Amino acid sequence: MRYIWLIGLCATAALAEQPILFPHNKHMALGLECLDCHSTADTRAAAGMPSVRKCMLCHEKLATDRPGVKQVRDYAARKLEIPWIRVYGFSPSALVKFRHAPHYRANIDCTTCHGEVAKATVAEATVTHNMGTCLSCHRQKKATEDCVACHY
Amino acid sequence: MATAVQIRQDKVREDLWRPLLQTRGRYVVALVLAGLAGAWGLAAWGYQIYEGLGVTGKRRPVMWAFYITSFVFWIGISHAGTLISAILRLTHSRWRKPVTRAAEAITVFALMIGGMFPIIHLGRPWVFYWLLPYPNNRLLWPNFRSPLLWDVTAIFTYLTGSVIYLYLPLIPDVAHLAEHTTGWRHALYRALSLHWTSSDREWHALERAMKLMAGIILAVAVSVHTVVAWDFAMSVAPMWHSTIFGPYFVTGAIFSGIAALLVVLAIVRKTMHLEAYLQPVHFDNLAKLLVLMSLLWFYFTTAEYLTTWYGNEPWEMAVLGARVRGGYAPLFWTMVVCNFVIPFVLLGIQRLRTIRTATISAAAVLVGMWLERFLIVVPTLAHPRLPAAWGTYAPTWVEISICGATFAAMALLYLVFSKLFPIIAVWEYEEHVSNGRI
Amino acid sequence: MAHRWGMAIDLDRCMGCEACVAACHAENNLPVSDPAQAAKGRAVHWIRVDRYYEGEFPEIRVKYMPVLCQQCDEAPCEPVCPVYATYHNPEGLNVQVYNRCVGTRYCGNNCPYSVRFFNWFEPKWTAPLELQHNPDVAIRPGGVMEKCTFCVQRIERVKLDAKAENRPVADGEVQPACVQSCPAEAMVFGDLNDPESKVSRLASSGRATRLLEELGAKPKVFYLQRGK
Amino acid sequence: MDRRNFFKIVSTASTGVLTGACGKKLDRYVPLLVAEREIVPGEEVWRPAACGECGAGCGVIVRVMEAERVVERQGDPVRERIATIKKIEGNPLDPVSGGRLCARGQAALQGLYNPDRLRGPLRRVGPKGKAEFAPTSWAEAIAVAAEKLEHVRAKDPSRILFLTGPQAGTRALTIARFLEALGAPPAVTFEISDFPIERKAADLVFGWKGLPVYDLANARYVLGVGADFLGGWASPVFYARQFGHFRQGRADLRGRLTQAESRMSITAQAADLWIPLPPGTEVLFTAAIAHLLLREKLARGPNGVPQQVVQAFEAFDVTRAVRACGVEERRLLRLARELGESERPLVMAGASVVQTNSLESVITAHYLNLLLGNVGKPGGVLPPAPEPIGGRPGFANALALLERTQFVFLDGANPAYTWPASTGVAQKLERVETLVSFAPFLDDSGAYADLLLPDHHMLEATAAIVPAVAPVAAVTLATQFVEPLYETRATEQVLTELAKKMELTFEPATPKNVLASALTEGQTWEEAVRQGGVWAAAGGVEAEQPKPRKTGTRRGEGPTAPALELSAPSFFGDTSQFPYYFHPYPSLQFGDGRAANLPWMQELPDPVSSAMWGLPVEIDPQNAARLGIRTGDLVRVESAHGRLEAPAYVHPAAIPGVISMAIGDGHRHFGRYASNRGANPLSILAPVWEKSTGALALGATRVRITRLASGRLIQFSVSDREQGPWGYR
Repeated sequence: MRYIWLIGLCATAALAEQPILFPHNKHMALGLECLDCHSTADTRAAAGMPSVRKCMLCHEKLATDRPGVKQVRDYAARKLEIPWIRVYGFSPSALVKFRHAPHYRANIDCTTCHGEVAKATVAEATVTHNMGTCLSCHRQKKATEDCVACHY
Repeated sequence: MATAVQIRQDKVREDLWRPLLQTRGRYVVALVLAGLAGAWGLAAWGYQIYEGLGVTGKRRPVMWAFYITSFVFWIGISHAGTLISAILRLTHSRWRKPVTRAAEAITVFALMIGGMFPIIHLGRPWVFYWLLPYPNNRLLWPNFRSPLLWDVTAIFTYLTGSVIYLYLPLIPDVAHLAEHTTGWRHALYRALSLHWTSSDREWHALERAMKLMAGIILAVAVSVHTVVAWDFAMSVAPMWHSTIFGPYFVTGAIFSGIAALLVVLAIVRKTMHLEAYLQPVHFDNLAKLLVLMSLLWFYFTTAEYLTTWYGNEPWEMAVLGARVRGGYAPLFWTMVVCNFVIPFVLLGIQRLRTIRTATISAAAVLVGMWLERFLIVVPTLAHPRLPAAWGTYAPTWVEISICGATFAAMALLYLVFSKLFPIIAVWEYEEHVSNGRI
Repeated sequence: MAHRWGMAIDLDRCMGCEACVAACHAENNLPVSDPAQAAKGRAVHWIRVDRYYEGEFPEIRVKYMPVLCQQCDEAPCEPVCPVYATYHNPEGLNVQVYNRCVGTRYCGNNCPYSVRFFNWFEPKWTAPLELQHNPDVAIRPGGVMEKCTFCVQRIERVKLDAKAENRPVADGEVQPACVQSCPAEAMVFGDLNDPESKVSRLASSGRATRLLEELGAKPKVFYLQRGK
Repeated sequence: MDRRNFFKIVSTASTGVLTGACGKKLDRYVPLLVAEREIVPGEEVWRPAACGECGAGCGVIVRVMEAERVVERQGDPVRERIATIKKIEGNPLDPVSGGRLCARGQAALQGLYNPDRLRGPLRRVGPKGKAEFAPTSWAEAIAVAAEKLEHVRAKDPSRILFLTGPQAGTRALTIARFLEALGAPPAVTFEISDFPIERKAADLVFGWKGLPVYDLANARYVLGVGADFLGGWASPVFYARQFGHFRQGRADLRGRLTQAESRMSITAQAADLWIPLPPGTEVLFTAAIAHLLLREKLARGPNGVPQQVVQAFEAFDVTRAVRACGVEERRLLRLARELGESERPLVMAGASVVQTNSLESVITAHYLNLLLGNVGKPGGVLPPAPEPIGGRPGFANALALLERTQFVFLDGANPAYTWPASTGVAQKLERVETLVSFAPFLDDSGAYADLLLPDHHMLEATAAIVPAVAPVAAVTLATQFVEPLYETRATEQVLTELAKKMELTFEPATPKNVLASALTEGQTWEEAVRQGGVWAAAGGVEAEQPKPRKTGTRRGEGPTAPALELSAPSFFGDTSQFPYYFHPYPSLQFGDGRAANLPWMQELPDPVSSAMWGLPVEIDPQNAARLGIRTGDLVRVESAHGRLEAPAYVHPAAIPGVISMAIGDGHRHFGRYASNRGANPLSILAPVWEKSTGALALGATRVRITRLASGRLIQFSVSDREQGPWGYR
């Protein structure tokens, strides 16, 4: 039995500890932008999680002495991906297909759905995602209310 | 068969209240058995919810089967009551008085049971409330174009109406009972009596309310079964899409309703020793009604099958053939015998018409009407328009258990009801007796 | 103008090889039943190949036609759903919303083409077969109806790509899995609102017929009859 | 190629360029061919690969996406992101598949993710044939194999037998080199899917090495004889694509297809006319058409045909064909006229179901094509393209070889399933001293193995394969791009390690070193990898003119070149005892049985009967009625060599007296989806061979059939004929 009405709760289920306490704020302060790492948010459905190799593009050289970075390098050396725990997103049983690109094109700020991640250290789910929040925004923006736009 | 017996007024109360206050061993045994059977059905349902609907015999294309059959059957039975008592009330038939409460109780219980089936039959029964219109932040509403939603509406309306209709004539009785009982019974009756004081104003209001409800319930009852018929008739499946289905189903419903009433009355009469109250004349009159409905049912069935046969459309003929000559033929001919031959012969011939034959016929009709519903639901679905999708159906133990358990549930509810309330409206009967007529 | 998706199936090209059936399974995460369930009529194929025999041996011919959801404009399945789990979307798709479905199966009864399938159980896959699952398509839970979607996930993806490149969707760019796989190119998919699209031209050709057309369901799958 | 597929390939090839243009992104630094760890969740990458499901060798593209699996590491479950393949489609650049793919090819995925795949090397612990194995290490397994192999080689290297599948490519070449280094005889294929008859006929008549290419797309009238070319014969996707074009691809021109076959095959279904031929009468039918062509003066190219053959055709007595085939002369004449008067006639001949006289039948058909003057012309019979990679295993009847062999390698061959039980294959395999199987699954033959050294699945492998039929010289390339799921090892690597252990000089053939020479000018290896193959430029229809051999010339050890032999087929089994022809045929979904472990294929409704999870015995309505058999009844089919039990399917288009059955089910060992499911029609065949090639004569056994009990045939849908009167079954 799937409790699909608990969609919203699924998003908050990821409060478990991340493998590395990635400080979003520090990276943002260095002038990076969301899209630098989540690089397909503007054109594709998925925003994209950076691979460990992408981390290593910078951390091959930079800040190699920090404990977090050491962890990253350790993963890279062992050819393992960092097992990030998903913070946002719908569980497969929610049967929702969210696509980032149209939202990006509609100039929806990342913070609308993801909160102030830029100021946060470790990402946490601060915004609840459920059909109510989706729909109210869609209605406000006169976006599609066709069920199949998200459910297929 | 009709022999008038004079009954004293105080004897009436004694006779009719006795079953409420005395419990015999047989009653307990019946209660436990019915309870066990009902629990078995619930367990089967629990298993079905846990495992999925696959534990039934349903398949593509026969996606509706036992449950919908039982649904239609029980909704049909529910016409026993209310409709019959309402008709009789509105036509001021005097002989109705010992019959009405028993009939109205059947209605309420049959509706409760029948109303469960659409939920049992859902793929995801835990979200059945999505069929109800309620405001939500997703702005989702049910589809008012769907006959199933009409169904939900109609059944809720009918259930509400029937409960009120059962309750209204109960008020004077429970008020009386409250005076003569103590303990929890007293509290229950007192609460239910709404502080009835038996004033003229109250009597007047009650009479008016009952008359009004009788009128309303008649309209609702007819519409309910028409709506149930439309579940089928509104679709494009062969031999479902028929204009005759509304009246056909209403007829069938009243037919099976009378049969159910007859069976229940016979049982009540026997087990509660109410031979003096439920007299041959009641059975005789109901038997005549049964024959009338049997003829009407036969007429409709003939009209339905004859036009299909004459029209000779291949898709419809596939279904007709399956019913009349194919694999479902044994069921079909059993149905004809049960619904027409038996009642017509046993009850149509005056010499043969007794309480016993009336009960036998009524039982046959119940079987026949269940089969009729099965034969409407399954062969049509088993023979969709494209022959590639044809399939067969056989029920599994889960379906049989659940459907069988509903009969136990009916018995259980009736047993409990007969323990709480007099099965014959005492005040009406007293009125009846005081008028010096039966 | 909004799209109105439709399909043409050329029965003269089709030879019943069932590549479309396999493609549909791969694309749409169709559950594989086991033999016991298959024997009970619970196997799921959103697209199937129907067989009809004409004549008697030796002058016998076998006709076969792929039958999938016909995406009817006047779909009989739509009005009967009590919860709007199946409805017509602005692009003419006959959509099944799994989230909303409560499983009355009324739509399945009312489908003259018998192309709707019910999930009798929670679907299961033996590991690691589930690694093949297409993440773009929902895994339908038990108790809901499902059917051919015209590969709506592919439609959405193409529309997304076209939007990203700021261009209209080209004719033939959207290809449901069955259409894509068909070796004989018997299946053509496209926009019926575009009179120049290949499917529009085929749909208005003399060979085009529709299945059970007399029911008036206005299906959007056109069958091009075999030539002489 | 269509637009969408084009984009797939281009975007695969140029991901870096596109994203590089977007300035701000770091992506531009990510290498082009991303390793699997770089796959973005939710995003797809399309990579070219090769389909190894049958010998057709279609080029495919696969959709790679991220997925998560849980693996055990040091006892702990660890979530692991891996690249997984979601879907297989045809490679639009590939001249064989042209961007399309058949059902079996698409189901290859379920081979990759099959729960019954061998996880690593296994050694036998129980008796042979009992399939009791214990895990072992690769080092140990190779050491054991090397020791045993060395032992046999030292005594007599000719006692080493390598049985392979019919595919040519780097694998075959590697095996050939390995055997050469060992001093062992070359690898042998003896499977039913190699089309030895067709190869031999082309060689004998035209001197062509390989399967002829029929230009169906450009033909106008096609007469198919015995070749179910739409249902799995030779190259199903290639011919199906052409068929679409043949029918409706040309403005105002619709090709007509007449199919003469002993079964209502997929091709016969699609044909405009099916001429049911009793088994083995194809040769008489073809000869009759040739005779009538000559009589009607419709033969265009009699000069290309040896004089003796023309004379034989002229002397042919049509009534003989009329009697044997049961086709009226009037009808034959009409066919001959239609064929002769067509602007571009073509006869497509083959032996989907081999008979003892199948070679003669195909040869006769080739002569018929020569009479029609279509050889080497558009819409006619084209010569096979040269094979860029050598080493195609030779076809031979391996029975005698197996008899005296001590060490057997199995790769792509499953003799315990495909050889009839009457050959004693089980005992022979049991007798073999050492048997090593490279199959990724434990199959029927693997049960007899001493060592199971599972190969990667084709979709995990690096390989180059040569398509069986291609319009141009073609190599389909696959490079490894997902990590193998299990501790499997490429057979090339295993052979290398064996060779190393035995100190042989051996170098495996890799696509790169083999293809270096095949690359055309300006082509780079990287480009070939990205495209998924190397293909010569199209055209060149007239490039190689056929040179029909003169009758009577001898060539090496070969048989006499094809004079016209019009012999009757022979059948094994007494007519009075075994009154029916038995006609096992390769099935659409399982081929010769090697796809039976794919659940999608098991659940794919059989094109004939719509049966799932078990194939039926097909019988005609007349005989069925006589024997009291109804669809679904359990029947027993008995030959002099065995019997099988399966549900019956009363097929309205079955030829009376011919009991057909699709091949594919009835495996002893083949994973949970195929083991002990259904019956194997090959198992009851008589050991009868087409005499010249040694190919198993599939259709040469006679059987009787009896009804055992009522049963159940699992069908997905029923045809309109299967309903009884009043629509009740």
